[in-house]
Amino acid sequence: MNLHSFLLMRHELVLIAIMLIVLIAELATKDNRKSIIAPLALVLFGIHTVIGFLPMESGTLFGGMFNATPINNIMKNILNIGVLIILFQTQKTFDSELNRGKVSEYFIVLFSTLIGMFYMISAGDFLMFYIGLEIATIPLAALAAFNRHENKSAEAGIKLLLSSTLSSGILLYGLSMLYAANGSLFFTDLMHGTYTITSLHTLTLIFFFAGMAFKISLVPFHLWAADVYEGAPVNVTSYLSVISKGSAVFIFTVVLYTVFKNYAETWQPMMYIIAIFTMLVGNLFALRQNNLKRFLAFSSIAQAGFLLLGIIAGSAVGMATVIYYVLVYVFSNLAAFGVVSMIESHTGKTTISDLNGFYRTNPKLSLALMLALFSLAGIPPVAGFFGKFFLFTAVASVNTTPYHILLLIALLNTIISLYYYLMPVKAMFINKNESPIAYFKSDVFAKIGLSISLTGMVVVGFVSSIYEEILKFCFGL
Amino acid sequence: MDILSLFVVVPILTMVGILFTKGLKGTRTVAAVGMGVQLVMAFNLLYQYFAERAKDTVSEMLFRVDYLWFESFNIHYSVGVDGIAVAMILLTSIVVFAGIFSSWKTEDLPREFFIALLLLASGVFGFFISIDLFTMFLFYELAVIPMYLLIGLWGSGNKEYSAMKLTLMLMGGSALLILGLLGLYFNSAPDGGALTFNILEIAKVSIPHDVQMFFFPFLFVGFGVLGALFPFHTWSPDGHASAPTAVSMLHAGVLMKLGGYGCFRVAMYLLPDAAQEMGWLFLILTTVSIVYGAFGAIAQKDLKYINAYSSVSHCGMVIFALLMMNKTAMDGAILQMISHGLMTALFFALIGMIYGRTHTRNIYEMGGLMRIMPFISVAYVIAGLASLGLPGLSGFVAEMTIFVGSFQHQDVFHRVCTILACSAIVVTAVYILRVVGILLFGPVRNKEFETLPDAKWYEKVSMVTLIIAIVAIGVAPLWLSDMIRESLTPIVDKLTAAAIN
Amino acid sequence: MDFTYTLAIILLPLVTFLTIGLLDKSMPNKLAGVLGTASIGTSFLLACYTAYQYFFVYGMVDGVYQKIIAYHITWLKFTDTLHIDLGVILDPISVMMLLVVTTVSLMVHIYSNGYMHGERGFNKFFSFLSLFSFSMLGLVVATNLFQMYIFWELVGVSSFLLIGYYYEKPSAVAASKKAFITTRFADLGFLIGILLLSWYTGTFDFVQLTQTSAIGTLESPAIATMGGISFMGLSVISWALILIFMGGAGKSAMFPLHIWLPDAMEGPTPVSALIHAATMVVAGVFLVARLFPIYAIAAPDALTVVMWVGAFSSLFAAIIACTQYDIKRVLAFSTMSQIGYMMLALGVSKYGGENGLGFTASMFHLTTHAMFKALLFLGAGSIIHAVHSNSMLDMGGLRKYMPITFITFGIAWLAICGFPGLSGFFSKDEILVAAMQNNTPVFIIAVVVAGLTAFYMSRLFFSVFFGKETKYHHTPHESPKTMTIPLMVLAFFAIFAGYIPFSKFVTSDGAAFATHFHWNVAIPVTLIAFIGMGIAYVLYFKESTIPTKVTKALKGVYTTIYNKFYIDEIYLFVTKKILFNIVARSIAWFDRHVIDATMNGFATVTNYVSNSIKGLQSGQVQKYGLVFLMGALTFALIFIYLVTK
Amino acid sequence: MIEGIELQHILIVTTLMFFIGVYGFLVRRNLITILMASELILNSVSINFVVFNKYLYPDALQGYMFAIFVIAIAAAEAAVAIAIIINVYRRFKSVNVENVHEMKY
Repeated sequence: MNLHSFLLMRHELVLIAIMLIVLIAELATKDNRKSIIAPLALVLFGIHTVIGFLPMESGTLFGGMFNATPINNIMKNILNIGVLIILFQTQKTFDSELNRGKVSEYFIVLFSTLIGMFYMISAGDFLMFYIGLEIATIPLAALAAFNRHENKSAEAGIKLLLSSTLSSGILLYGLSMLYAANGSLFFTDLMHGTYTITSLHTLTLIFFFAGMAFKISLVPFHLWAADVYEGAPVNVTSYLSVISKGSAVFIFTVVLYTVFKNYAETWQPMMYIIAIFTMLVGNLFALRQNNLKRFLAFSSIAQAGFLLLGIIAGSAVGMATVIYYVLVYVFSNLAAFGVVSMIESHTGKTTISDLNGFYRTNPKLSLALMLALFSLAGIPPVAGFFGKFFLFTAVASVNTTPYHILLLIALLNTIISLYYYLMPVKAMFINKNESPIAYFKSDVFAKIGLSISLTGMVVVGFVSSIYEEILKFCFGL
Repeated sequence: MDILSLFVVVPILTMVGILFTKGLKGTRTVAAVGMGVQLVMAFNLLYQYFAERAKDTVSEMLFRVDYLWFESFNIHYSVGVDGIAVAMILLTSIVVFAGIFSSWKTEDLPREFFIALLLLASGVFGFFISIDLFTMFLFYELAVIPMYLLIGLWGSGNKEYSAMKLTLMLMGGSALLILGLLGLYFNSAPDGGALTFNILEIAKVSIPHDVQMFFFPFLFVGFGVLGALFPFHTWSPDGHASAPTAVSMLHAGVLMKLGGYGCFRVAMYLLPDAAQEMGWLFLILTTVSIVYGAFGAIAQKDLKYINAYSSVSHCGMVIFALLMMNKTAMDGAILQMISHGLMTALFFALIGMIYGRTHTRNIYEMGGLMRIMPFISVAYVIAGLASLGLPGLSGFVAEMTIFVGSFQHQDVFHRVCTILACSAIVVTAVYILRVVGILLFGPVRNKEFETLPDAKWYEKVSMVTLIIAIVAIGVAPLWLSDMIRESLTPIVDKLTAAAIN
Repeated sequence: MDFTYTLAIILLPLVTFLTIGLLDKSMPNKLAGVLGTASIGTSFLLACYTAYQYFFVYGMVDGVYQKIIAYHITWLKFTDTLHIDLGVILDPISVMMLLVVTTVSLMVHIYSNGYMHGERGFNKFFSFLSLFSFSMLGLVVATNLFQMYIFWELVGVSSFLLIGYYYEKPSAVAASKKAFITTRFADLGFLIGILLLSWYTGTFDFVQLTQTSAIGTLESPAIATMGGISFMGLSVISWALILIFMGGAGKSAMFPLHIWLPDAMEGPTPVSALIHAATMVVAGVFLVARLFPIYAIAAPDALTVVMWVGAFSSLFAAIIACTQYDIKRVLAFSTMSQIGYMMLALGVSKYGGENGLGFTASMFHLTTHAMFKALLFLGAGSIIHAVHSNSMLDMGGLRKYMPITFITFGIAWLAICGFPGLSGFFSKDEILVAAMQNNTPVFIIAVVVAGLTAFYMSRLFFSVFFGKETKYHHTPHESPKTMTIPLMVLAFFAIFAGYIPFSKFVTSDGAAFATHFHWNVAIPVTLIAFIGMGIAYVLYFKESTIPTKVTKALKGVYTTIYNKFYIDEIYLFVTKKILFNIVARSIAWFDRHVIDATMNGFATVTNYVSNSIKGLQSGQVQKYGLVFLMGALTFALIFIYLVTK
Repeated sequence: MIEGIELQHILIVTTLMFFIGVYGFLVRRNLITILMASELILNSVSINFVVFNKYLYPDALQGYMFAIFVIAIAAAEAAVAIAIIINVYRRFKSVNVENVHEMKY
């Protein structure tokens, strides 16, 4: 292992560097010059994102605890894009008096969670995985509680932290059992080691499953999500619902496809049940919501349920569709959150009924939100349609009756979801309103962020090579 | 750019053009021009098609273009048309053209309205030219979703409810479709080889029997929902009642045809054994919906409801004839699609005009319109006569082809159903004449109506376009019927082959 | 010989219809009238030429009149064998019909120039007249069943349009609706009949269908097989033909499908003369005649049905006619009765040679009847024109006000009563002979009807032109030349049409045969007719109280008859009460409250569930933890249990 | 390897610890106590790791490593938790978990 091989960790290293720069900037600047920090962080992260796309060779570090593969690289890039968009959307929030003091904290904490996720994704054994997981989770609680002056924010923080502690406790308990059974926590050993599957392994699997299900917010481990999403500052919510969830999905898929490959007949039925419940519960709760953030929270729970459809397929195609869908989901959901955050930061309005007649005053934003929701609902011509269709293809590829039934249930769920995704559309376009939200001019950063996600939403769908590229690297896992 | 893709591109270009316009005047002009071009293109396509066939080109689909899109799923952008598709495209462009003119006075958000309308249109065109199931489905959804805004935003009455109901029911249909389509896809190569979405490819292989039996209902019902198959038709009365004129025209005139078209192009063509075995079940449903719809129409007071129910009856006849699975009947079915498309579009256009003047659709509040607005009234009578199958108008050709064709069926049960279906022509006459009698004839009930104006020029354009089409088909049906008939050959052959074993 | 020019006979009216119809308002009334008249006039001349060519020059080939296909195109293909052709067939009956239709139509056109003068929809009226003429002509020259069906529908609709000509008059609208729907219902039978016939024989073509061999059997083998298969006691061919006859019965207002005809009198009188007396209503007779070989040879049962329906209708109508006061309605019922006559004539007839007398007679009567009934209607028209009322009660002693009408009407009256030497006398006589030779009960009915006819026609005639001296608020005057000339022309035909040696031209098998006069039938029947006239003379010639007494005497019977045996009411009950109120209403209800409700039900249930499970999201982080744990443990239990199993 | 103490005995203890922790987490109302309960869970796990390493795979170190990291992370977690709890106290004027339920349904 030489210095050169550190390049395999370039995402993580660059991020650490950025954190340090931000920290120094914090120390170096006077109080009245703090406003440059946010743009600085944005620029630096932009560079980081670009670097991510540079070609790299794959390999492992630390005796296999850390492995860098092309597919991991793709995952990280996807997350980078998401974070970049979020950073664009975040800029505005630091003009306010309350936040001006804590710009650098925000970015440092944010980046540290991202690093955690990166380590989690490219983990080669459960120790690394666990460390990554915790680095990703604990600071998130801090972020959720970022608005110190808000009850809801504090509540969100504590709820997230306590639930995550419990879940990681259970996860760890499972891991300890795994260790007892196999004597090793390296993925490779677990993959290739020859051993009979005992109920101990099953227990491990289930506890591990529960831990991940918590991160991905699958029913019945989802309950924290709605409250936290609602309470946290809107950008943190989008971060939670897209980046954190996405990263969890990635590692979850990888682990299931590698470590627990031989356990398929256990986790597939488990996932079968959970998928159905997640879709149903997510949709049924989303039906009733009026608060936009809470609404999106439940919708993202349902989306997670749809993601399972891809994972359950248990094939390279399945994995590819999952990653592809996450990419689509990043763009769609961030577009939606972008509009929501604009509305909130300009007017403080947060409910669907506030949107009544929104199109008459702010047509562009309404159209953007509509497209985002259509994409989430899986309606052409936006990418969501392709994403959903491919997920369904992945399920159908198993081509046995139970999976056809699962598909049917999923399809019926899309109808329910369509209903509530049309609700905001109805509010914006159809409902009459004497005093709609007045026209406001949104800042240039937010606009850029929104336009990135919108272009993404269209391009990712129609440009087939993106999917093909992802698929190419999914084989051999 | 090939001749077929233009049919999708031109509407999109028109939309783009509309983006640069200001206000109603510019918008509608651009839209009218664009769709005018579309209409010309449609006729050109017809001409080209005949030219090709004259060179006795035997291939099932003409003007084939094929680009690989998603390699790993073997999804192509693959287009091509046979006689049926050409006919449907012609129908669509006529109806859309007429639709543009009958929404000439859309004051509220005109740009958005026309864009949505054109989006719908491009979806429909795309559907008809597609050979690849994936793109076909994509266009299908593209055509359905604008309905929500079109009805919800520009509609009248209980529009939010109707719009939501319509969207959800149609999307429910498409949900069933996805399952069916994927089922087809994953069984498209039972003996190894690459899976495919291409209809022509799938038609070549013989899908295992039990698979067919499993997926046929999903596909057939999925399309049937849009084709107003009893009992999945209930979106139609409310939807039509609340929709603005042009939307009702396009929806009943064109969109509902997607259902019937898909039923035979996808469900029956690709799953012939199942079609043969399960046909009887749906045959009962359609026979019911023919009679049921007709009787339902008698009891209505609202013009649009009357028409919606008559549409249920007529579209029922389409699927009914398709299920007879012989050339003549299916030929009739497609003729019926076209004829119903034209006349129901005319109906809705007229209802829109009448409503725009009298601000009521309750026939009992009107009367004696014949004297007040003769042009509209005469057009209404013509539409009515077409709908009750008067010779010389398109309806007769379609219905007679259906009846004769269906009666050719060897099975007694089918022939009995045919006789039942025939009885609808009487009931149709009853409700049509009832409306005509109450609405147009008799003394003027409401004195305020005395001063109402007759049709404006743009309304006349939309009416005359449709009437000409109706009469043209009614007087000289042979070319159309032959074009469709020869294109039906592969489908019917497959079905008959299935019937034998 | 090329008969293509006959196409012009049919197409001329069509062109006229389109020109007048499209130009409508922008065309001066006079021009429209002239144009319409001119075109039908040309058709008339062409028809005469055709008749001459057919009957005297080319038609006859070794003693048999041929079926000549003058022109035909394939209009629509169903299968390789089944296709709708449009064409012109020339054979005795079609040529005869061409003559009749064009003649009457021409007269009516001329007449209408006067009668409709100054009407608002003058042009519309003429365009509709042309449309009707076109359709009717197309019908009679139809080369196949389906062409016939097409024009069948077209005459139906033009009759609808013309009955509803005064569209602001509710009664007219109702009448037109009734006429169309009733005939439509009949046409359903016609259509199904066609389907049945074509399914077995695989053709619509008349020539193929009615092709007979030398020994007088049908050549089409399929029909024989149809004869074999029997369904509910009748052979399928009989069913098919009965269903087809149903269509005919509808158009020809045979019982029980006659209800529309009386109401149809709401239309302008020329229309009644043309459509509802002379031409369209005999389409049924023509249809049966057209298919006569099949009826006579393959389906005698069906023919019996025709006979009885005809006989009954004629009697039924004749009885009702005796009680009506509306002059046009009396004529309408008499029309129905006379058509019944023709039907029964066909019914009693056999196929071929002398046995085909009934056929010839029926065609003969069709022609003569067309003439004098048209005359009667036009006469009635000119009376109404003068008196501005339809009711006989408002009329009387008109002879001195309008002499021409009086005389011409008188001639027609005598003709229909069967006064010796006039056209009606001969045609009726033939029918009666045919009836007597074949079926005594029918013969008796026919005789009775003859008497009744004489009675009610005389009643009409006397009470209009003689009878009580009525006070008119403005004195009636004779109609203008445009109206009287047609009267005279038709009067001429009404007298002399009877002298045409019909059996030379129009016979069941195309071969001429000789008819000789049957005094033994003619004399008694004439006497009976005179008795009828006599009674009428006594009752109505002078103002007398006897009629009222009579009506008083048999009150119930009278009112029943006066109300046409309440048939209309029965129909009304079935349609309004049962079909509309019960069936249609309940279906509409069912659709809203059952099917639609189910669809909405899904939504309701979803919402309900979503509300009922909201407690899961309690906001208590510890409850979340509990659920979390329970979830994990439940899975653990389930799957570990499964694995160990 | 400690004389007279089998792996099972220790496992019983850790399992008890685990479930006591869970119980505490679920029933105690004071946020701090809940936090302590969760620490109990983590500690039971780390003991597990150590014990398994010691008894089953004496020649490996992975278990010990894991235990150390668990402890470290637990510490970090506690820090953040306390911070948030203080903030909660500021906002809600109590550290009773039952009061912290502004957002529900």
